[in-house]
Amino acid sequence: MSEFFQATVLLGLLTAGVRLATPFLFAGLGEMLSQRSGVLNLGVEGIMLIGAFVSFFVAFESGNLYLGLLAAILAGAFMGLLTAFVSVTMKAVQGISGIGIHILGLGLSGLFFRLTMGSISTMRGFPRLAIPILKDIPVLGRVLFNQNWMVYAALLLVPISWAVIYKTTFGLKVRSVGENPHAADSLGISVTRVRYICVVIGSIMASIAGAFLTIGQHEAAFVNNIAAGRGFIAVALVYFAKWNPLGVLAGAFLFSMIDAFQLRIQIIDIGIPYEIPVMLPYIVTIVVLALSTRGRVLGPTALTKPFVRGVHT
Amino acid sequence: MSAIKKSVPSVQSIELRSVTKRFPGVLANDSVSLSFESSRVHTLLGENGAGKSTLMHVMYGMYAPDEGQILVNGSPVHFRSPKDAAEYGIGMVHQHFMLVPSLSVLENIVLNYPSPRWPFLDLAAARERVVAMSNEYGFGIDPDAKVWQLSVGEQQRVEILRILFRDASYIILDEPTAVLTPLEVKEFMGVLRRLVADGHGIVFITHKLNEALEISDKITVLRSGKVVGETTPCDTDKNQLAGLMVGREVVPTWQKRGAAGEKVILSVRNLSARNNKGLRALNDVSFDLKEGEVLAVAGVSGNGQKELAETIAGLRRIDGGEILLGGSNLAGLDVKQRIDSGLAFIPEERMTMGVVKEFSLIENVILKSHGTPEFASGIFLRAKKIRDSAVQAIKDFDVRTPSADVAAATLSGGNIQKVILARELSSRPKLLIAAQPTRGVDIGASEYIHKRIVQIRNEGVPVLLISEDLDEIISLADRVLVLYEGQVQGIVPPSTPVEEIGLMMTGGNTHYVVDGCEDSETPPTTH
Amino acid sequence: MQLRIWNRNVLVNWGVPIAAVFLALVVGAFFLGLAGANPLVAYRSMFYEALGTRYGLTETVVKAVPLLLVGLGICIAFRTGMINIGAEGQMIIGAITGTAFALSFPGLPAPLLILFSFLAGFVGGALYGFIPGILKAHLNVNEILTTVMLNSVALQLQFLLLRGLMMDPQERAYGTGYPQSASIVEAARLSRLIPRARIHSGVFIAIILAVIVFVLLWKTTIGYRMRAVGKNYDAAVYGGIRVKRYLVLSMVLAGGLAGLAGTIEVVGVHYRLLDGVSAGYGFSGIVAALFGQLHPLGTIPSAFFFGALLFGAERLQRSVGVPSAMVHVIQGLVVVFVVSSDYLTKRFLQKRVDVGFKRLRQEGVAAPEELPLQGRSHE
Amino acid sequence: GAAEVDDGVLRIGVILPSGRDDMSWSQGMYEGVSAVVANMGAGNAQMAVTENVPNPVDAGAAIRDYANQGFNIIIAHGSQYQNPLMEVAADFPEVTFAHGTAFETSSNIFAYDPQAQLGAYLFGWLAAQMTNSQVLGIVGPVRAGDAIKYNYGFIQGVEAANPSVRVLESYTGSFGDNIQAKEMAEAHINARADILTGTAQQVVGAIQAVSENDGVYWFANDTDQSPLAPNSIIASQAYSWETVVQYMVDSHMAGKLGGEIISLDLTNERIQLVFNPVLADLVPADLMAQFESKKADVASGAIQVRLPE
Ligand SMILES: Nc1ncnc2c1ncn2[C@@H]1O[C@H](COP(=O)(O)OP(=O)(O)OP(=O)(O)O)[C@@H](O)[C@H]1O
Ligand SMILES: Nc1ncnc2c1ncn2[C@@H]1O[C@H](COP(=O)(O)OP(=O)(O)OP(=O)(O)O)[C@@H](O)[C@H]1O
Ligand SMILES: [Mg+2]
Ligand SMILES: [Mg+2]
Repeated sequence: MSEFFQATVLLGLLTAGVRLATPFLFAGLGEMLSQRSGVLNLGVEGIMLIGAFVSFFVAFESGNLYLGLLAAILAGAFMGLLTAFVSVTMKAVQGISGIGIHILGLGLSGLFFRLTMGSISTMRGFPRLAIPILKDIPVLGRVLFNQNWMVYAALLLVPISWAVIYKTTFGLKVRSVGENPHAADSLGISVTRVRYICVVIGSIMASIAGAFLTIGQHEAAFVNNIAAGRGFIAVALVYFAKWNPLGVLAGAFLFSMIDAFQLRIQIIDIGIPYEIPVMLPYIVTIVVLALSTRGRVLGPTALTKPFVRGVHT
Repeated sequence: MSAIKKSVPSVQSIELRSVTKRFPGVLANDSVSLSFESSRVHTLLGENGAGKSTLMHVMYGMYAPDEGQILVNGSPVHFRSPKDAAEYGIGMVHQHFMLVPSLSVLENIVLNYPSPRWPFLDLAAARERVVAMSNEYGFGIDPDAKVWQLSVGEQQRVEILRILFRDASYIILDEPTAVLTPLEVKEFMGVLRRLVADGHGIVFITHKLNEALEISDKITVLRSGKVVGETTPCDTDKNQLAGLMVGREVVPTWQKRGAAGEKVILSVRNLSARNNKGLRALNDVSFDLKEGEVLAVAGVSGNGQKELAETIAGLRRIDGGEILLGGSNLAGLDVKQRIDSGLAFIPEERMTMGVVKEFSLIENVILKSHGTPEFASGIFLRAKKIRDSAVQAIKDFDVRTPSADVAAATLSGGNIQKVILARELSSRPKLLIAAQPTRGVDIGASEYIHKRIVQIRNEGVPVLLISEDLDEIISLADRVLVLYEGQVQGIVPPSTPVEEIGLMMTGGNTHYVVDGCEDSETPPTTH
Repeated sequence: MQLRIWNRNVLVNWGVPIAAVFLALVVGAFFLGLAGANPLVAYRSMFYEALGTRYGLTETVVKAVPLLLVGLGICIAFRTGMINIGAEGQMIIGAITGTAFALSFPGLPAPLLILFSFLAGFVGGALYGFIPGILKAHLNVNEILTTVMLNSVALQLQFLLLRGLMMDPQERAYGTGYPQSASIVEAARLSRLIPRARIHSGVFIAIILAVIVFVLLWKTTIGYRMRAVGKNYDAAVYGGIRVKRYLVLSMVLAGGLAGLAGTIEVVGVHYRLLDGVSAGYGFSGIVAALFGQLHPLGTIPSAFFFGALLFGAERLQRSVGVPSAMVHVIQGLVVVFVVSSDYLTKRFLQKRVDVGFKRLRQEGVAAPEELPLQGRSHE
Repeated sequence: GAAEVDDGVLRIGVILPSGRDDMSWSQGMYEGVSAVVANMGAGNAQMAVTENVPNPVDAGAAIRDYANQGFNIIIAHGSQYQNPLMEVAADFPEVTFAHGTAFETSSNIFAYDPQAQLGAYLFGWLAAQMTNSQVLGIVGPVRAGDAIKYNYGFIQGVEAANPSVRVLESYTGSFGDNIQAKEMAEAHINARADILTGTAQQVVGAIQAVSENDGVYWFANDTDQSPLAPNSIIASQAYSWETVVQYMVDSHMAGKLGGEIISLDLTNERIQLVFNPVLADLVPADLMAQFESKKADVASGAIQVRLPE
């Protein structure tokens, strides 16, 4: 047991936690924006899969990782438009339409993988990028500043999201649209446009989260269903976060750190069936949320409610 | 500060030419032609559903007219959204408040207003101007308060500030006084006069005829989407306006009979409770309610009336004290058990609490009684009995609907209130709590609701009437309880001068404690 | 007249989603073409195989049974306002408890054994639904979060049992160690309806349950209350309904039905508990329920339709040689198009109500008598 | 009914739980059948594949489909397919069915059973000699089936060579979650493991992690996985499905439709230990020689590799 607390192991734990949290940060912050505007996008998982495939395929064929990332952004935008069309314009039941988008993403990524690549291939993804000076900070330096740039980008997105939501005119519009779309509408804000923008940005971020799973790894590969449920966890974390970017950060880290921790608990073999540690991140997340929620949570009031002018809900 | 002040053209006149607006199956405005001028108060009257709000939404760019034209200062305009209307200097305070509760006053005011520091918000610059305007009109609003913390009256002032902030020269006010107390109405009228004096044009929508007669320069009456009359206060009177609105003469058809009984049915002792914000909302409230008595609770909105009704109904936890109904304590009972012990409640939130909007009228009528042996055997609903009884109730209460199977959402506010009335009164209650039963309801329906309330009072059922409409209180009440900051200021007879009641409502006077004084027999006042 | 309106409503209720399915298939044709198949041939084979052959029909039914059972639970949960994404997990737990019972009491007479296995499966799923239900009702923990997380937990629980307590002793003896339980005894198995096909008597149970759920939701006080809670929580509280109780109950019933689906898969199809018993029905069942307008009786045809779709599309890889991912592409498209069409259905139906109002207005209200008036009159 | 196609062409239907390109279990069988069919020539043999059917319901439909379409040999490549396979087999006595890892047979059913523990033992033995850090790691999917057999064999091999070498063993709880397998491998490496191994399709992720870290190596299972990471995979235990399939084809043609458990082991060479030529220098010649003699002992049964209970 004592060996567990060795510095290198602890460092590894933290480093892995940060790495594991990255896709949750991208997808979770995107989902948060979408939900802030009143749209539940349950299709994140499918969009992640599409982003993972498209980025890998384009990077593999072109040899240019950035081109791959760009392709993921475009594919994410496309899926976002589709999601927004279904949820905003067609006013679909959002819980269900999201499952549809998920299944579609799963299918399309698998189909195109087979049609274009046909077999598992690997390539070099984004390399680690140690940030000079910062990387030499004891402990923190190695944990935080010796990752690839997508990890830094994800971390940076936390304060950026925070600033966008609370400090910009756009963020104010988003908050009003998610809270009282009739009020926003009465001031000439296009509820539809704001929701489209948020859903599209959210989907792009989900797609980037997917790209992180392929080209964001030092050794990159795409395999079917590579997201393996991470998209759903990202959605769940938004509820955990109570729609706050810092909450998303906290949730993503809580979940990922416990995940990294359970991987290591298994290794030191404390004599319990390994399934118990595997369940740990899920159970702890539920328990923490249960303990931290008191009374009514003030979420975006209009979440999942389609907007129809003049029809108050 | 001046950096964010845009120059907005001043509206001299607005003209609507043959405006028609349809919704699926509804002709909301039928070729309406009207003209509006600056420095004038133009009042719109009409029954619920007459098309007043829709017409104003057309003028404000929320709906494009299906036919017809809007002219501003003589030249035709084409509004694609409220933003376009705002650019012409038109602003609107809506019937349903258009504020975002979780945002601060300032944030609500600058929402979708160009920021000098775009893309960032610049609240500091806006704050100065808002504070200045707030002081100018004597609003006293804290710009950093969250809107959900404000009283209804304050929220309305935020809406007005928002319009002024945008330099609107023409202001549409859709039923602004429905939520105000007499005192607030008085202040509000002052604000209107100031605005007019400053050169603003005003459209004022109301259901209260004396307000219309008091403030208007011009009055237009709409019925079924058409303009049925246009007049000025000097050329008309209440009765004529009422007749014009509903298409028949409105005369009170009810009469309070007999004095209230002596038997105490409801006894509230030292009741304390908190509001949604966790603050003390009721403080040591005590009163008795007797057989066949209407006890009206008067008070400025937000002084504990809502909490009083909810604690008695079991929707809110009590902090202390007791509520005795027919001698037994309600404190330990949940909502269901209170309903079972004969408590009927017409809630203030008609649309969000009073009905399940997606349910049919039948299903709404049985919301509280579906489990009784009359309507259920075991767990099974007795469909035929339910239908027969509900259809009868809907007929009895004069609900205007093509069928008892339509969703409640499709009915007008007044008719929804009648459905609620049908449900609450057909259960033969031991006690009725009626919170704001006629707020926003047109004259015809109000009259009907008053008739029903008085009817059950005459049958001996005590009624706790919560209202912000002093006319209503004075005409219906046997005694008037005034609440101020959660405390009973006094219980007075309805014959007490309105000014004195008004003073008590603002905490100004407490020497009028005359609980248990003689019941007055006030004749119904005509509207 | 009454009948005509009803007919037209039915036409809209079913016609719009069917048109949506058609559109989805048109888009799907594009992808089939990309994958090198002739879309017409593919679709013909898809529908012919699923609906036109005896064997295909029976397999469609085999898939429809769990879809229907899960869908019924979804009807209850969603109608009560609970977004239950946890049917996968509930199904797994139900399969575990149902199998555990059948394995523990092999000596019971057949009807009892089956009945109690069902009960065990129902109770298992119900308990697993109870967790998110109680967390939502009393601690206001979002049910999407809990059900998503609990799906993963159920899967691990299943592995834990299947490689431990519940592993087939033969797997152990032989050293193959595959995570599956022993076979349940003959007496615990549902009868097969026709030879050389897996269609089993569970289909009758599912249909009977659909009727029961329909009665529950629309003919009983319990259903009335659950629907009221789902449509308007505040009004339900105000109406004296013990909302927390019904929130929990809806999840218990939804979980129970999913659990029963798990058990029926075991006693009707697999005869043992094994990995993959939930087979995505927990998600597809949600879609089936929605396609059935969240109506238990509507979910019957809808479950059969999705059973056929899943079977037919899965078969495409054998009949026209497209990649297996095509199943998901077509299924995803159908879901996306169908949920989108829901709005159109509502709009069409809304019109009918509005026309009723218009008639009312024309008949009575819109004929006001003139009143004398000073000032100008426009009439 | 069975649409008998009597054109003399042997039709083989294969049902795979994951993709035919999974670089492990499914791909191995896919390539095996492909090779047999190619050898026989298109005029004599044809194959059809149903892939990505982890659940037995769809697999059951596929099995019956193939039987109905007159396929001669139907291979359901997974333990979970046992029930549907037995059912359909009873209805089609003239068709040969096969499944594995399994032990249930009947007159027209072959079961096949790869003895994963054998090569694993040898790899464990070798790894224990080669490790610098004295720590090895096993990245498991779900602790069942092939994975336990393999892992148990590996651990026995390590113990036989050097009991003081530690083997870290852990599981992701999923067969296909590459990213999690990768993190798990990182965790092992972080705990100083320098040679890792593991099974199931998820190992693609673990192998990525291994190839990211210099001086860390991998022993592979199922197929020759060295193309995935030519600089990191020392050797692979590859199942020679081709010979298994060939054996079943021959039996079928000879009129023996089933009734046998086909073992894949070192003696019958249906298990092959393939060393990666790129890393040939890594294993010194004398160690390699010892390895070969160990291999002979294991094959002959002189060394008994136990199965987990
Ligand atoms: N968005 C809408 N969709 C459909 N019908 C509508 C809509 N808004 C209003 N209506 C209908 O149009 C008619 C006019 O409604 P409007 O709200 O203008 O009446 P109003 O005169 O403002 O009534 P009130 O006094 O109750 O506010 C009513 O029949 C109403 O049901
Ligand atoms: N919320 C309710 N609204 C109307 N009737 C109800 C309600 N709850 C229960 N009833 C009916 O009232 C009768 C007595 O109910 P009881 O006091 O047993 O309540 P309960 O045990 O909470 O109800 P239940 O067990 O049905 O939820 C029964 O016929 C029951 O169906
Ligand atoms: Mg109105
Ligand atoms: Mg009871």
